[in-house]
Amino acid sequence: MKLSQTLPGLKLKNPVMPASGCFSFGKEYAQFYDLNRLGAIVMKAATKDSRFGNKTPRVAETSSGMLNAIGLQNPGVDNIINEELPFLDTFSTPKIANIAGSTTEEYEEVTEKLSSHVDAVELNISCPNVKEGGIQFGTDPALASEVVRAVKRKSKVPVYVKLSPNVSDIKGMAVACEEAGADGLSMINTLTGMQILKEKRKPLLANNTGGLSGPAIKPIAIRMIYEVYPHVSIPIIGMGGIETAEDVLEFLLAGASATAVGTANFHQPLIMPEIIDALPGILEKYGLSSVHEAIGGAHDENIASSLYSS
Amino acid sequence: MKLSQTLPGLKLKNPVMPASGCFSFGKEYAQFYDLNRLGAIVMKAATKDSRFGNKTPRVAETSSGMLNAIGLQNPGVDNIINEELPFLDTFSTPKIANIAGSTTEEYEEVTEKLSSHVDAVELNISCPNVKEGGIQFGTDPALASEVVRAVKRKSKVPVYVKLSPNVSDIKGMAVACEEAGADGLSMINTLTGMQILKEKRKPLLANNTGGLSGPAIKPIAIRMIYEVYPHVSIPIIGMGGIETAEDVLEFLLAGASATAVGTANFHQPLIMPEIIDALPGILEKYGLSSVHEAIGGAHDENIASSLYSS
Amino acid sequence: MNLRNMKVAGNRKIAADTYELKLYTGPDFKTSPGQFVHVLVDPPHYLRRPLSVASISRDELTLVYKTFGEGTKTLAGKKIGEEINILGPLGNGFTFPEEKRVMLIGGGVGVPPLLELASDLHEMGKSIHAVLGFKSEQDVFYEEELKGFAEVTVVTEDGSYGKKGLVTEWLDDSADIFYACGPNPMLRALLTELEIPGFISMEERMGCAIGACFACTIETTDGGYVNVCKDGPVFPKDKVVLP
Amino acid sequence: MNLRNMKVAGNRKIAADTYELKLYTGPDFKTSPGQFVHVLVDPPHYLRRPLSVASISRDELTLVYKTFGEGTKTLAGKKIGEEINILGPLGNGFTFPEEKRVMLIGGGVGVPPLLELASDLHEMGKSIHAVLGFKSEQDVFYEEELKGFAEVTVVTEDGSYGKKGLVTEWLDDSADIFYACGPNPMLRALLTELEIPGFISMEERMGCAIGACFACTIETTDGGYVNVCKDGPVFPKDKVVLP
Ligand SMILES: Cc1cc2nc3c(=O)[nH]c(=O)nc-3n(C[C@H](O)[C@H](O)[C@H](O)COP(=O)(O)OP(=O)(O)OC[C@H]3O[C@@H](n4cnc5c(N)ncnc54)[C@H](O)[C@@H]3O)c2cc1C
Ligand SMILES: Cc1cc2nc3c(=O)[nH]c(=O)nc-3n(C[C@H](O)[C@H](O)[C@H](O)COP(=O)(O)OP(=O)(O)OC[C@H]3O[C@@H](n4cnc5c(N)ncnc54)[C@H](O)[C@@H]3O)c2cc1C
Ligand SMILES: Cc1cc2nc3c(=O)[nH]c(=O)nc-3n(C[C@H](O)[C@H](O)[C@H](O)COP(=O)(O)O)c2cc1C
Ligand SMILES: Cc1cc2nc3c(=O)[nH]c(=O)nc-3n(C[C@H](O)[C@H](O)[C@H](O)COP(=O)(O)O)c2cc1C
Ligand code: FES
Ligand code: FES
Repeated sequence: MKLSQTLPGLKLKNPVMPASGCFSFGKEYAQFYDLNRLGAIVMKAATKDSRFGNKTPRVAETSSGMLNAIGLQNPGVDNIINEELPFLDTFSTPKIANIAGSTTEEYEEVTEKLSSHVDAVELNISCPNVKEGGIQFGTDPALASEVVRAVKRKSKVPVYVKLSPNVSDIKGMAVACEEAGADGLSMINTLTGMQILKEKRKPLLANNTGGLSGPAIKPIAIRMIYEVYPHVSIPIIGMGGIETAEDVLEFLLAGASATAVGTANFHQPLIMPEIIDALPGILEKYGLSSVHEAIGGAHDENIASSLYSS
Repeated sequence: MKLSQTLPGLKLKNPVMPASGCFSFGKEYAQFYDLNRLGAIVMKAATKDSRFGNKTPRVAETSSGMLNAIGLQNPGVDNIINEELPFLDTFSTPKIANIAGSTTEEYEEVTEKLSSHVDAVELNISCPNVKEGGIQFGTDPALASEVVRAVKRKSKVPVYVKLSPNVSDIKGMAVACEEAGADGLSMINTLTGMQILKEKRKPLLANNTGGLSGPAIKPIAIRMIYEVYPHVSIPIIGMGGIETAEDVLEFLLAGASATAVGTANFHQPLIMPEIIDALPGILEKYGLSSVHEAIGGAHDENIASSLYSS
Repeated sequence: MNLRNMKVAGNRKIAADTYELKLYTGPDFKTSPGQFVHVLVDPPHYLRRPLSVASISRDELTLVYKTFGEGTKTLAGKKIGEEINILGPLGNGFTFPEEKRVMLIGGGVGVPPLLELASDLHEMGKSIHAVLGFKSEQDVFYEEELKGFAEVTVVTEDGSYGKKGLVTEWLDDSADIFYACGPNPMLRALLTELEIPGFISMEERMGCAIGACFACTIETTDGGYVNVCKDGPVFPKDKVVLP
Repeated sequence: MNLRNMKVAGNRKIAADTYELKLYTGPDFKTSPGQFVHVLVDPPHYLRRPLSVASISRDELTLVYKTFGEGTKTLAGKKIGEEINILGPLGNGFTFPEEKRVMLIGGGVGVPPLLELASDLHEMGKSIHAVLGFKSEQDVFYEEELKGFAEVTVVTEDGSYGKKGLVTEWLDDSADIFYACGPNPMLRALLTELEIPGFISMEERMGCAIGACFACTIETTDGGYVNVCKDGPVFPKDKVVLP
């Protein structure tokens, strides 16, 4: 069973990688299994300076999911390069840096420093743009285009853009990012949600709102990937509620070329190697002979065939 | 414990009503309990003509939720008036008609016929506008304004607008509807989702996509109501994943003046009377002396006070 | 109509991925052949599962289910003494025939509802021939149970047990009326094959199972529509358009 | 670090809404006082629950939990013989003292981790005074167990049992060092009250519980940050800023 594949910048042994922010910089899960088993490693978001993030509570539980408002906590791009990457460099697994910022300039600066140390970058455009009064880069196609273009100029490696699902028109966002030069898409980031603490009559999270993730959002992720796939010719890394190898296959059929596992790591720390072990059997069960064959398989034959999905 | 309240057009005994489409026209659940126990009765969407809706399968199950693509099946406005309303008229509970259409003219026509028979109408603007090439009324504030204005002119009773959560800016939609004359808002309709049948390598629902409902979406509903509440002075009927009296309270605290229960009826047919029975105890447990007192309780004291939330 | 918790009295495997679940109904639970119940399964599975009444005796209800997906798998884990929430009985069952010679046709998990029907028809003195189709030998169940009431022909697709082929190849030409329950392709094949009157029991994915959500709506041959849960699941053979 | 299914050996109520859960660890499960485990609960609850090790003996791990929310309520339903998935032991436990006279301060479900600590300190020959605070008489637990190792003062907020008031009103002035575990307001009060050195065990909502998600991050007094799950939950009293 062929699980391997080449995507821009990434030679993937298999289509399973951690979702950014759920795997820090790899050290913790390396106590459970060999990180060489993973398709790729996706790091926690990097910003220019060290960020403490939001006050706690930062997480809440929801039916079949969770809310998080970590607030992009990270040690800053320089510390990541000096303190975190040397550990990851001991593995042969491709590395993807997740990049965040509150201005286009910050995105550029972080990309410039970090991109030469990794195999690809993933642009997290769900951050509020402080200059534009806090509206998210990820909900305005024009702003998104601008930041993608800027980052593409600075990056030494392919750029994947991570789309926010909190939009009326996901296809429009995807197409705008592709036109601006994105080499791939990551879909989806979290949906903005809230939980209220009845005892205190206020939102539970210190940040009030948080991002909803986990199995609860899987149908939304599948729909968005299915919707975007026929309109782009760049590959999609799919995520949102993946827990099993069957889920991975569902994302591939919807149009993802690879997948990421986030929240499920907290539920079951060994989930990624378990999924990777189960995947060949699952592909076989459904009559497929490779990951490649599964990609976009749920679409009608007559859609515009694209580079990464035949 | 005071559960009663008056909202535009509606004298509610309590803040619990069925969500449209999950309760047909009431006859079925009337076998389980007296419909006079409910705060109000919300009917299945009405269109001009009888509609068969989509092919089956029309529903799928998801983690803590479900997808539906019923396709607005209903017997048409005339049959509703002649065949369904007489039964509902035997109850003293206020009636809300849910109105759908694929053109502004259809909305107007249905409203004109139906509004004199009910206590309020709920405009379902999540339908695709066939004239405007299928984009939803509910994702474009200008289109939404237009249909609200048109319906307001025809309606003999207050008009609640049911907002779609599939938008980048829910606050903008809410404000546009209020400015166009809406007397209230219903939030939220379903999130567009999909499930793929791996055996057949195609979407499970005959309609491909469906609306995600159930506990999975509750955090999104709470967030949207909390976000909209300070910016409008019309009441909000809250819904999305409600299963318990504690959930009802969470919606009230977020800013809803009343609530609707949809998917949970399928899980547990007696859920609404159970919630109504439990509500006084739950309000008391959290130190509240009426439903009215709970409304908007999770907001800071200093937000603009509004008519239906003190 | 009825909603109650029922204690598990037994839950055993009777064929490949197929389980027989016995439940104590408590008093006054009455149902007729062809009706079904809507079974609550464990979270995070949210919708109930519709399962036909296989048989009923005093205060014991028997269901037979195949573990296709995750929800029925959690059912298979239920132990004696645990409670399961049951909505039902629901829908309209089979109408008993005037005719004498009755053919029952069951495919896979379409077989269970035929058991109670056979028992009733037997009591009415009908002559019954049950033709049961399964994938393979390991899937066969209820042959013995049905033999108490009917002549039984078992057909397996691979011929590993009984006759080889599809049920449509082994129908009984002498029957006056038929009752069929099974997957849609089987029902479709039967309708083209059989000229005699008959009743079919339909399967559709359900939400409420009481007629309130329109999840299970299908078209009728006269251009109208019916809800399988409330108006069915049993229909006269020419009433509905098979989806 | 370790992930395994453990069989329930006992699960009994020991005070109002408070349960003692005993689990067979299987071989080679070693932990030290102050560490915790991350406990998988039933769906639709998705996150694990962090619970302190209350005591450990050969192959039996004891946890004590209060049923605040729905997740711990499903734990209360676990029967002997059922399995629970346990991640742990996690975090850093208490550092044993040089000092002779040790005060242990526990508030509510902050009491359990003090049991194993008291047992170890007792073995080391320390003189131990445990001050335990509860809401009311019906909430009191582990008084007897701790008496095996320590002088015990029980304080209840309403005075229905033992001393009346808050633990901060009944502290032992003669102690050289303290170990405290309980709600943040209690810890905050202690830190202003007590001049002696001490260790506090912190509670934060957690995702991964291994340091990978930054859910549980708090500020340190030197302007940095730590993860309660990995760098704690026990910290020297002046290391962290209480949220
Ligand atoms: C009136 C009626 C009577 C039935 N009687 C029986 C019976 O006696 N024995 C038996 O084994 N099966 C019977 N079925 C089919 C049975 O309902 C499904 O096999 C079962 O719901 C599948 O659940 P799952 O958890 O295995 O699958 P999942 O894939 O986890 O189910 C997901 C969702 O799809 C629905 N679903 C999936 N397949 C079917 C199906 N074929 N029909 C209806 N809903 C489906 C489920 O109810 C659930 O809502 C009957 C169906 C109907 C409509
Ligand atoms: C290191 C550590 C050790 C602990 N040891 C114990 C113990 O020995 N006994 C005990 O009864 N409690 C202990 N707690 C608190 C315990 O984790 C919570 O009471 C429990 O998680 C609440 O779950 P629930 O299902 O009752 O509540 P829910 O409200 O359903 O929980 C929802 C979510 O919030 C989290 N949560 C809610 N309250 C807390 C809290 N106080 N601390 C951390 N997470 C919380 C839950 O873990 C879950 O993710 C400890 C907490 C930590 C961080
Ligand atoms: C605790 C947590 C932290 C996250 N941090 C980031 C982040 O730093 N950058 C990012 O792009 N996405 C972040 N995400 C989003 C995930 O990468 C992923 O897109 C989302 O959680 C959906 O996948 P899941 O359902 O498998 O978790 C975070 C998610 C969680 C739960
Ligand atoms: C089967 C089904 C049918 C529905 N039909 C309608 C409808 O006709 N009109 C409408 O405005 N909303 C309809 N809805 C949306 C619900 O009214 C409600 O907004 C949504 O399901 C969220 O609430 P819930 O999570 O409690 O179900 C339907 C939902 C379901 C599940
Ligand atoms: S399942 Fe709801 S109408 Fe049949
Ligand atoms: S809980 Fe994930 S870092 Fe502590």
